[in-house]
Amino acid sequence: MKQNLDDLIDFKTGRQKRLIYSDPDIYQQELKNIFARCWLFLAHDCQLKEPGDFIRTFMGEDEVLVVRQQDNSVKAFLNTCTHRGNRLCKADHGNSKTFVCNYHGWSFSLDGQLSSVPLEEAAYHNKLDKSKFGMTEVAQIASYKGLIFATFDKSAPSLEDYLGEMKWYLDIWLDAMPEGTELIGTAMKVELPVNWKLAVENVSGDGYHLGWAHAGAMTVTTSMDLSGLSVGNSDVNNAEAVSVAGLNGHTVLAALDGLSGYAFYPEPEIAVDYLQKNRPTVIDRLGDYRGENMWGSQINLTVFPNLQMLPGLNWFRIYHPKGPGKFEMWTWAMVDKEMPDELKQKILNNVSRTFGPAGLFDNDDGDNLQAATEQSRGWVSRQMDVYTNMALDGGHSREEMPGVVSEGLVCEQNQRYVYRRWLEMMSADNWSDVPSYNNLQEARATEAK
Amino acid sequence: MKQNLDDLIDFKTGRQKRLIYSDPDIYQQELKNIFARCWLFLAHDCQLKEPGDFIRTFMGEDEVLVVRQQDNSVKAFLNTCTHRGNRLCKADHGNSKTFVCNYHGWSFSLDGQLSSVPLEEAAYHNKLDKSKFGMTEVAQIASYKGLIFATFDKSAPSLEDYLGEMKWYLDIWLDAMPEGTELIGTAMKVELPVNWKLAVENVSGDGYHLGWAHAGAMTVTTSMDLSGLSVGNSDVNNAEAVSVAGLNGHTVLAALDGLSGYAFYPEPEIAVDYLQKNRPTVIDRLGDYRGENMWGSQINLTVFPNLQMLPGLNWFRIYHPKGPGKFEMWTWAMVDKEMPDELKQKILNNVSRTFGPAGLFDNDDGDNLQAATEQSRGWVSRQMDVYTNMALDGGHSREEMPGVVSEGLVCEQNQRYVYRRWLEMMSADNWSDVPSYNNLQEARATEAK
Amino acid sequence: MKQNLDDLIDFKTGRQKRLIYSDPDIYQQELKNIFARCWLFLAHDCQLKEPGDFIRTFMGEDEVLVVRQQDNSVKAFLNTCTHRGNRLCKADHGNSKTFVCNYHGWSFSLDGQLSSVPLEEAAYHNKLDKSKFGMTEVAQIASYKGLIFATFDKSAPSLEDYLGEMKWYLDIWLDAMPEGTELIGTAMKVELPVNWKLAVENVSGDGYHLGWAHAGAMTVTTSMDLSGLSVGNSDVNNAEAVSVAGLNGHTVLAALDGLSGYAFYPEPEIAVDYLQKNRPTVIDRLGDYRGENMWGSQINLTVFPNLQMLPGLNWFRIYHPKGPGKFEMWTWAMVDKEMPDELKQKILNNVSRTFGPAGLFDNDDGDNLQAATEQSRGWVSRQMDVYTNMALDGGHSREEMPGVVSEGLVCEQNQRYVYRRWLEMMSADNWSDVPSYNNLQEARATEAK
Amino acid sequence: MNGGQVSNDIYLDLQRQLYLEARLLSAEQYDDWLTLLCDDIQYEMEVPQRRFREDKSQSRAPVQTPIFNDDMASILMRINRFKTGFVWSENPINAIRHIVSNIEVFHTDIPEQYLAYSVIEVHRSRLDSERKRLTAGRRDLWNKTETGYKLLKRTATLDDSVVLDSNINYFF
Amino acid sequence: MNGGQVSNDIYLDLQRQLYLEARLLSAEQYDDWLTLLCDDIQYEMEVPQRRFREDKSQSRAPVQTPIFNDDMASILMRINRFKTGFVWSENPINAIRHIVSNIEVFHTDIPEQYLAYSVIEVHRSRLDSERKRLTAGRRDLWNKTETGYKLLKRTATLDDSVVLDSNINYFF
Amino acid sequence: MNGGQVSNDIYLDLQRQLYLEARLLSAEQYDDWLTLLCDDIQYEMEVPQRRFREDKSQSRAPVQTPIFNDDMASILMRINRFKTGFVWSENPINAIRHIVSNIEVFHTDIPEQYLAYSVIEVHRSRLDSERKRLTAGRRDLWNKTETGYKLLKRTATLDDSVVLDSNINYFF
Ligand code: FES
Ligand code: FES
Ligand code: FES
Ligand SMILES: [Fe+3]
Ligand SMILES: [Fe+3]
Ligand SMILES: [Fe+3]
Repeated sequence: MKQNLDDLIDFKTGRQKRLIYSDPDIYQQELKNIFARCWLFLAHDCQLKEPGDFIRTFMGEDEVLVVRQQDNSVKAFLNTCTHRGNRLCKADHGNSKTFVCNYHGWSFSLDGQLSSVPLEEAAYHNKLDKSKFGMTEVAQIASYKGLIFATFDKSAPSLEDYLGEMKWYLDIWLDAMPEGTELIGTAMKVELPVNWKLAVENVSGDGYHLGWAHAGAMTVTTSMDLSGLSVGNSDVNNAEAVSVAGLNGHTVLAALDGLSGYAFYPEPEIAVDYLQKNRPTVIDRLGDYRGENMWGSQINLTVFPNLQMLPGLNWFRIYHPKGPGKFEMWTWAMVDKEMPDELKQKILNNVSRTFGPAGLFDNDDGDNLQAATEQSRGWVSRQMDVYTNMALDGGHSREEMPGVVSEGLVCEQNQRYVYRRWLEMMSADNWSDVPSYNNLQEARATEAK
Repeated sequence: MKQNLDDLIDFKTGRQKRLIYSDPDIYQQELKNIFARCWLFLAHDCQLKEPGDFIRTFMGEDEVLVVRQQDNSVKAFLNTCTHRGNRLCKADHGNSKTFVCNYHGWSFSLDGQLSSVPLEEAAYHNKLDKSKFGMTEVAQIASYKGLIFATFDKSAPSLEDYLGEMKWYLDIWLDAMPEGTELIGTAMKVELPVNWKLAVENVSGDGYHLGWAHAGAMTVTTSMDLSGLSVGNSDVNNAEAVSVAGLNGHTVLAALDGLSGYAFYPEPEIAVDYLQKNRPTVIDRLGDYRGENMWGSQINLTVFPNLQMLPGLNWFRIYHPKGPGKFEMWTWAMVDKEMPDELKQKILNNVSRTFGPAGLFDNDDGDNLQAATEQSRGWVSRQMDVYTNMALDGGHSREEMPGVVSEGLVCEQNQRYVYRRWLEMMSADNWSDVPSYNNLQEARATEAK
Repeated sequence: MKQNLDDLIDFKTGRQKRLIYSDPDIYQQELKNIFARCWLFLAHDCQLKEPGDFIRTFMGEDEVLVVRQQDNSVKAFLNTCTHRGNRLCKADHGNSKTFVCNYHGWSFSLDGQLSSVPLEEAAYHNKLDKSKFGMTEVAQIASYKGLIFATFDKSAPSLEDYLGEMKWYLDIWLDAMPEGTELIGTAMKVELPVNWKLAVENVSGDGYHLGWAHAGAMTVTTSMDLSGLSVGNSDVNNAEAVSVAGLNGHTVLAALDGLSGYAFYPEPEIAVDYLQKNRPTVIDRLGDYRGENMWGSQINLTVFPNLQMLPGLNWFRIYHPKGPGKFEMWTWAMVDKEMPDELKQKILNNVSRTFGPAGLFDNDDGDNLQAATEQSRGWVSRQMDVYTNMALDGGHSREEMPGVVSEGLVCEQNQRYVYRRWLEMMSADNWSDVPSYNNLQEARATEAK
Repeated sequence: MNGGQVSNDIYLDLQRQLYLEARLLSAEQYDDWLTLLCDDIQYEMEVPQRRFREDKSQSRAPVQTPIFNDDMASILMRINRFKTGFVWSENPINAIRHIVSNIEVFHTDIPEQYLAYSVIEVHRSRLDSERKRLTAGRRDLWNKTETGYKLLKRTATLDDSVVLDSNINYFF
Repeated sequence: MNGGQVSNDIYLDLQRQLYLEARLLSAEQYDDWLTLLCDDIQYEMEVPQRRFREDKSQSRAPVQTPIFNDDMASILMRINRFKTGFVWSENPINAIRHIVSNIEVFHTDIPEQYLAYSVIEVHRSRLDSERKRLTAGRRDLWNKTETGYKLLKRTATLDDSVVLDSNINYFF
Repeated sequence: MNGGQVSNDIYLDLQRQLYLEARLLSAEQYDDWLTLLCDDIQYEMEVPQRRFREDKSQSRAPVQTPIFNDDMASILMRINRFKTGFVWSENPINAIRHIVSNIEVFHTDIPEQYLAYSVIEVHRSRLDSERKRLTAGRRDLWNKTETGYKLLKRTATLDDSVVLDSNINYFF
């Protein structure tokens, strides 16, 4: 399959062949090579406060239960009984002492062990080796500053290596304030008839659509400048913003004004106060550059393949594929723990109002992404290409930040790198075939000494 | 395909690979190797009283019309016109003199012959050989004590051989009383998003789920003991019940108390009276063992692949597959013809109330079976196994009854034999490759002389 | 695939194998070999009056935008943006100066050129070669007497050659009156769970179903004789009508009475007046035979693969496939421009009342065609055949008209030729492998000299 | 046209009338239904068009295509077709349910003539597991007569630019 | 049986009663719902049959199969099952909505007993993106008592010859 | 809070009001709709959660996530967005139908303030054959004023833990 895979993506010219958005075999290989192999986000620490707290979520199409253990560690299991395969837990989240299967009553302890089996003696004659029938655990689980990830692949690199230099950017949100972050409220879940990659590419690098697709929403919400992006895409100022890629498929869009994160708040005052009051702290922790220029800016962070977070707009989102033309999108509001409750509530409302199921911005994107998915299906259409060929001349390294950097939010560099990573994963037989781009980081580390 | 088929099922350890519940190619092969080859239930004699009485049903996904002939024999045909393929009959059941196609008016007599063609002379110039365009008949049709079966496979063994030793158990219901059985009322039809095998295995051998999955229903309905099964699966008494398999894929669960069939009737009195009054008759007909111990007991009878009947609870059910993850389930109440009308009505109500669309028991099973189907789809989940490994040490022959017998209703022996038969059918190129297990029967027959 | 294709169709005996109506691979090959290769109807001239007028339609499953140009020519494009593949135009019809994409605001001029790109300088650094990103145009577009067609295949023969001798019949409607035809009102669109070929074969040659399938509608609408077709298919007069095929897959059903087109108008008077008043003109234009015998008659014209028009009943219909078991059917009323408004309105009402979504005739066909589609799916059913074997002895050439001619409207010759053409297209690697049947025409032309 | 709210009595009269009508139509009691219609009834439904909001021009659609454009004669034609017994697609019956809601009633310029708005959903159970549902808005004119309220005009707006059922063998 | 239109007051009483009942059922307030039922309640729904119109014979279906054929005892049995806490399929709740429309009310031969027609749709939100909807017609008898209107008999007609949900863990 | 049944007059006033409101919303007559709202309107819909019945703890969801949590200012913001003419997803119009049923009205502790329950279904016809339907329950507070009934507070409960449409470019 590799060969024809290569012809699907052309990194240099920014070309993609449309059938990657509709072909069922390609989708099956995505489940195998990407979703069953990469580190996928499971839950935020704050969602699992006490032992027994659990979240029901997905890794690819596989349903997973994430559970806080008695020793406060976290484990994740396929949410299915090892007996006849019933779903174990039907609640979206909650707290349990054990997970008891509805079908025959097998009971699993929080650590996944099969703790008790009805009629074990009378029916199993005590011959069932319960130790062999615990819940199926993920291959690896780890967390980074509050975000819990897992992978189905034993041979996957460590989460630290997987995130690589992306950590430098994640810290702008996750590690800016001493107490870190928390999700508030519960997930807003929407099902969209869209190929998952089209949603990911959009947030990963598509500052271009903002001024046009969201012209209506921008008109009624914008309270300050975001790198010159203007209603109707009539203007932009790329000087004060960057697109960053080359980070093992992870990408960043970032304004450098330290303020524009709240550009789409009609009344950003209390958010701005918060930024001013805490900037010194953040500078202490992240240094001048990130503290001054990036903290508080509008930033889009994409962790390959399906996690995206926007400090400033303060939303946090994961995509669960449900087929080549369908996914579920889960969105939360994420805030700094130290934020005053009034600000947290304001942020929650604004996230819902801008990017929730009835969100003024999100409601602009669905039809475009759905249409792009549909226009990849016809026999002629599926042979056609689409392009992310803006600013092909960009992409350099910068002293002040890791990764491959291009100027501005309006620049399709990031999408090209996302699709390059997609091709690398799809073509690789296993992790040893997958290139890593953390060398830059090591290089810098060495210099540092 | 055979090779990878073998790895799907392990009879010895009771293992099945989950993709047998979701894989579309496996499903297509089921349609070919099982549903287009096995004897499938069509109708009960009583549904076709008079010549011209018909039932519209399915064999696999193929739609079939079953018709009482003028000579009182029964024929079955694909329910489709041989001209342009229109559906011939759209009623679920009824009585007709002929079957006239709605498209061009071709008319077929009850025996399937193309009896008249509009404009035969003016348009066909009398050159249409009507004898070549009769309705397409099944390859073989036969009936056993009121139950009419058919197969699409000319080379299939006779129905008698197909049922083999299972007849000894079927007779406990079909031949207990002189006038035999009848279905009352009409089919209760429900569509479930479930793989058909999960429903069949459940009734074939899964006494284990009763006390747990149906704990709520048992609490409000149980009026007497059923082999010690208790709410919450806290206890069971396997001594007085058996699981029987090894019967060409057919299976039996049977209590041996001669009474427990009415355990889930809040007021079983009039049923119990009926049993007492008629037991002598039954003993005459079936002998002491079946008459004393089995007639009146809760019994689950499974005729491979998709027919199940429960004397006592008195329901009768067939499953029509509609895809790897969907089937239609048709349920009737079946009674002895001699039963008093009051008892028949009571049974009809109770069947509906326990196993109908709003049945207290059936409404517990749907979600479990659906979930098990869903948890066989994800890329990781479909590689996983499920197990029926209870009492692997069981399974002997017994003097008093045919087949391979294990103790108790709570014992997964039967499911293992159903899946073994499934594998045998799926692996066979034709009937001559399919093993038969009637030798035990023959052996016993010889002794008898 | 060719080999097993041959076994799907038998032209001599009029046999078709049912899986051509349900098999997904065969359907994909239809999209490739038929819908991406043949000339397909796009629009009627009258729907695109002024520059900027557009229609959104389909070629196979590919969505197409048909646009009247400034120079009054017509162009057709895939209705998708060349940037990220969004749908360009979401209206069914209208008038535009440009087509602006909702996603990022790329703007395309009426001729498909990419005319402007937001932030071309600021974001693309003027390095985007806009000339390379115009809308994707069809390979060929041409029109015949008001009907605009296109093909995705550069190597397809000219539209004139594609229509070949069929033009002689099309002219009976398109060229009968000096000002030609026009569609009135807008398309009546219905989605049907039917394989597209079953609908096409029906109108192409199936006069046989009229008296039976439409017995109810005929009873309440018929005002005069249509070649002896009678309610209940009890009689027909094939003398005064013909079935014509052998025209590159195109077919004709025609009564020869010059009147019966209005047989299903309860009050045909004003239509009949119109015929009488204008017949001399038509005779001038089409000659005695077509003017006297055919103009005004009930005629079914089928242009392979998916366009059908019925002068008299005055409807005009195209089928858009949406899968092996689904299509969208678009129906218009088509009239002579010269008709008086009162007659036009009467025709519009009658088309809607007979063949619209609530049409007395159309509402009889849906279930039959759907059932025939469904009865091609089961594992046994899909191996079965269907037949169009009426009057296999017919089919000769006639002095007065082109093509292969059989007597009467009730005669399945046309369906056999449609399926022969289907097989020719499905088996051909490219147009040079596809036989043409215009030689008869040339022959006749030569004689004429 | 809208001449203000009617009295509660009239409002409830027409609620009951529209529910009665729905029940008659679901039961195919067409002769009873006919008694609720004026002889000069206009019964109309047009094909919806999906056009840009700014597209006010009629030049590309001078004529509206009806799905229904019936008078008493053509309504009778439809009903008589059912009565022939030859409408195979409706035998067996496709269980049908006319679900009416959002009833509003207003005075018109004409005394004893009332404007009634309502929403109707038609749910049909077809063969086996096939189900169909169409949704439409209705704008009626009802005349009060000695023999009760009679429907003078109905303009129904179907919410479907593509109709998702293979026939409309019923009335809205 | 149908003894003509009731007064507006009674008509509106029963409109409110049926909407109240729907809200109680959607909220699973079964104890409150029971207070709306007569002790001798008959609660019935039959399996629909798809048979030819001309097929009047009962000989092939002498007995009708019920989906519900309940009296107070069996209704309590259903409710008590829910109360056991062992009905795993309803935990978490499958958000359910009883949507009532087309209410008509008539007198019967019996004073203070009323015949009420209505249509009910039951919409359920199951796990994740699964949704279910069943549609039925209802024919009720309601008695007016000192403690309000009480349901004496309900005959519901389901529009599905094949039921499209894996359970009916609720009332219509 | 529920202060008992209101008079028939008030009950019918609010029936008509809710049906009128639905028609205005379906027709996108937002300026007219605004005249039915109090200046201090609270318009709320929360994200439904699928949790075990026994899970009463708020500790894992101390904050409820709104789908709508609007006051007059944010409602105007939504309407003004439509008015910009830049909301491409709603041009052409996605024919929408607000279907209201199960209306109940009760007194509250505050004179001339009324509690109204209702069920709403929103049916949308999207491009070609795509259809969407969302179902919700509503709990309203309506004030009677000299200029008619005005909506003070609406709490809508969506029956979907996963929303099955790609946008909610409308009001419930
Ligand atoms: S399937 Fe879970 S206990 Fe049996
Ligand atoms: S298809 Fe049956 S008569 Fe033609
Ligand atoms: S997709 Fe059309 S402008 Fe970007
Ligand atoms: Fe966006
Ligand atoms: Fe069970
Ligand atoms: Fe026809």
